[in-house]
Amino acid sequence: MIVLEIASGVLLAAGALFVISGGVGLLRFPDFYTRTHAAGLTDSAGAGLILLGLLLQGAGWETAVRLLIIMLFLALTSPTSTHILAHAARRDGVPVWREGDPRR
Amino acid sequence: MTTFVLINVTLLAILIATALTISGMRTLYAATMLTALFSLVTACLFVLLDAVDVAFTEAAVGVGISTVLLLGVLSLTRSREAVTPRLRRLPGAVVVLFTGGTLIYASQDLPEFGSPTTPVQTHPLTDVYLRQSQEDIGIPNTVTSVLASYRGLDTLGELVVVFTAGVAVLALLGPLMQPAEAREREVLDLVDYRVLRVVTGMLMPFILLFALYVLFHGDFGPGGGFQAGVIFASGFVLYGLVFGLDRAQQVLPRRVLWVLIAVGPVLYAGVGVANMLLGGAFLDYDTFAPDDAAAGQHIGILLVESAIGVTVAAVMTSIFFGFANRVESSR
Amino acid sequence: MIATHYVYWLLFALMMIGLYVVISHGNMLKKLIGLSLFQVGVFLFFISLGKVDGGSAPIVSEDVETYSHPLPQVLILTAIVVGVATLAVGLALAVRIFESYGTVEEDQVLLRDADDREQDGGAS
Amino acid sequence: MIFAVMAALLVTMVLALVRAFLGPDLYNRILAINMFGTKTVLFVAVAGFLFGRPDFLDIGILYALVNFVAVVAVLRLTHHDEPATGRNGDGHS
Repeated sequence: MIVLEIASGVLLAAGALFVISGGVGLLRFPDFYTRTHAAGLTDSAGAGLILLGLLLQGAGWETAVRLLIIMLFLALTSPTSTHILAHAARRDGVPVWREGDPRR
Repeated sequence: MTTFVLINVTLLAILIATALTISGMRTLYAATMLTALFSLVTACLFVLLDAVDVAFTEAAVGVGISTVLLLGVLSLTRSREAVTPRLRRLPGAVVVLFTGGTLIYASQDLPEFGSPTTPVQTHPLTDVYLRQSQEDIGIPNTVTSVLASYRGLDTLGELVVVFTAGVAVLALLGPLMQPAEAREREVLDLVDYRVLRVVTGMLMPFILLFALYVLFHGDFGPGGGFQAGVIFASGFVLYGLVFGLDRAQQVLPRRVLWVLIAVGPVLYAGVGVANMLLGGAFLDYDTFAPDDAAAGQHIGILLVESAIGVTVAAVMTSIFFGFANRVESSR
Repeated sequence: MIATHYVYWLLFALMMIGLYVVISHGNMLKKLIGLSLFQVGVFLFFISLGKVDGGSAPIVSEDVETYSHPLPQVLILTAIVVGVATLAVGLALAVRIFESYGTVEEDQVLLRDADDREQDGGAS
Repeated sequence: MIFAVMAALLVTMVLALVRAFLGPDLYNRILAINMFGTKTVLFVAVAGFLFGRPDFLDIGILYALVNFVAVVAVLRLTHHDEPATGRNGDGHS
């Protein structure tokens, strides 16, 4: 059981790290497209790792099934939303940031 | 305990910061989006304050329905707010300062937050709802038993309000009130969004299944008729947004929706009348199974929750169709 | 006082922001947004009255002792759905007002009404 | 450990909030709100474990769903008839 707890702790810590770094990226990156990258990171890696970590906490199969459903749902919807967002932004002519441009 | 206070204060601070930003924003699209964010924070606070059923409803209503309606109306009207003259803002500030001062003065008499000895917690009714309901009604989710059984008449009233609001919106925006110069509909170019269509198509059955699960699992966990109805509606809203309104209306024709809006209150009141015919009081579900009160309650609650679900789903969907039809015909 | 009443005060602040938007802004859609801010303040106030320290959601389970009160939750649950229904009616009215006046600013609507009345008075 | 995750989530929420306030255009705001939505899903899951009753994860599923609906709605209902980029004066008053 101790092994499970350590594994869960490691996963949660990694997830928290990803989540925070994604948040900082969303704030600090210079333009919309680079920020998409940061947001995508928290949504997939951060969320996935945290949910996996919670899964290993061992709280009965009902909870485990729900955690898996949430994971599946997020894995489907959040890349889709990021994709359509970037697509729509590109079509609307949101300019891409190049080295030396001012931050937007 | 400190954990709770820390999270609570952080979320409330986020909430107030969002509200201040919304009040200062003149681009209404941005304000609407922040309203969606505001709803998400509110729902988190509801979870923190143990109101899981309320959090369920708030998330579905605040993000799934209100945002869509507000955005639809914004695309019909002006999306920029005019500057309000400073003189015009003065009475508001005076009223707010006065009311706020009064509220804070009055808050001295409020019970301590979270204390187990407040009048709310020590009232005899608390024990009825939390302990005795287990024998009377026999379902773990006391929110559902209070909603559908102890305060069933009250909920019937709420349902009639929702019904009336649906009829009012249909009267204001419905097909009978289409603007005369309705232009030909423009087919939206959704070709670019193939990923979106595929994913939505995959999700739709699960959304509807989830709504049914919420409806029937409301006795044991967070959920019930109101929540299920709103989830159904947001599923159809998603479908209408992605696949176009025409296709959504083929799946769910307007006339069917109109009938469904009326089905709910009729079924709900019908349950009450049936109870009276069986020799009990209005909405006294015990009469459904005279030997086993809990079984009777179970049948009654299930019927009533389904009635709520049908009407709420139909009202929300037809309100969305009402607004979205305008959006399409005004292009 | 601070330790026990801070939630109420923060929620009052929230309500007052909403009330200010409702009274001071002339745009009807902004008023409706302000109304929903105020509404949320009231909802949270009700719910926080039912909360108990260390309590849990009022879904009875064997290994839980203290529960928060279910009644405020029931009232607010229905109030939220009714709230969105009334918001929809308000929005529908705003759309109709825009269609007949070409604006959703309160001042301009009143101005046009006054103009119309003047013209009627001059004609008769 | 769970407490640390909760703290990280709250910090990230504040960061996303600042981005949603600053904009500068519609897309940045939606992106921030979308990310905020994912954080609320995680918040519900983590709060369940933190306060010892992880049975209410249904709420998390719903949050993930409505978050998606909101993003689709914003894209579908705004970018056809409104200038959505910052160049046309979107942003703070």
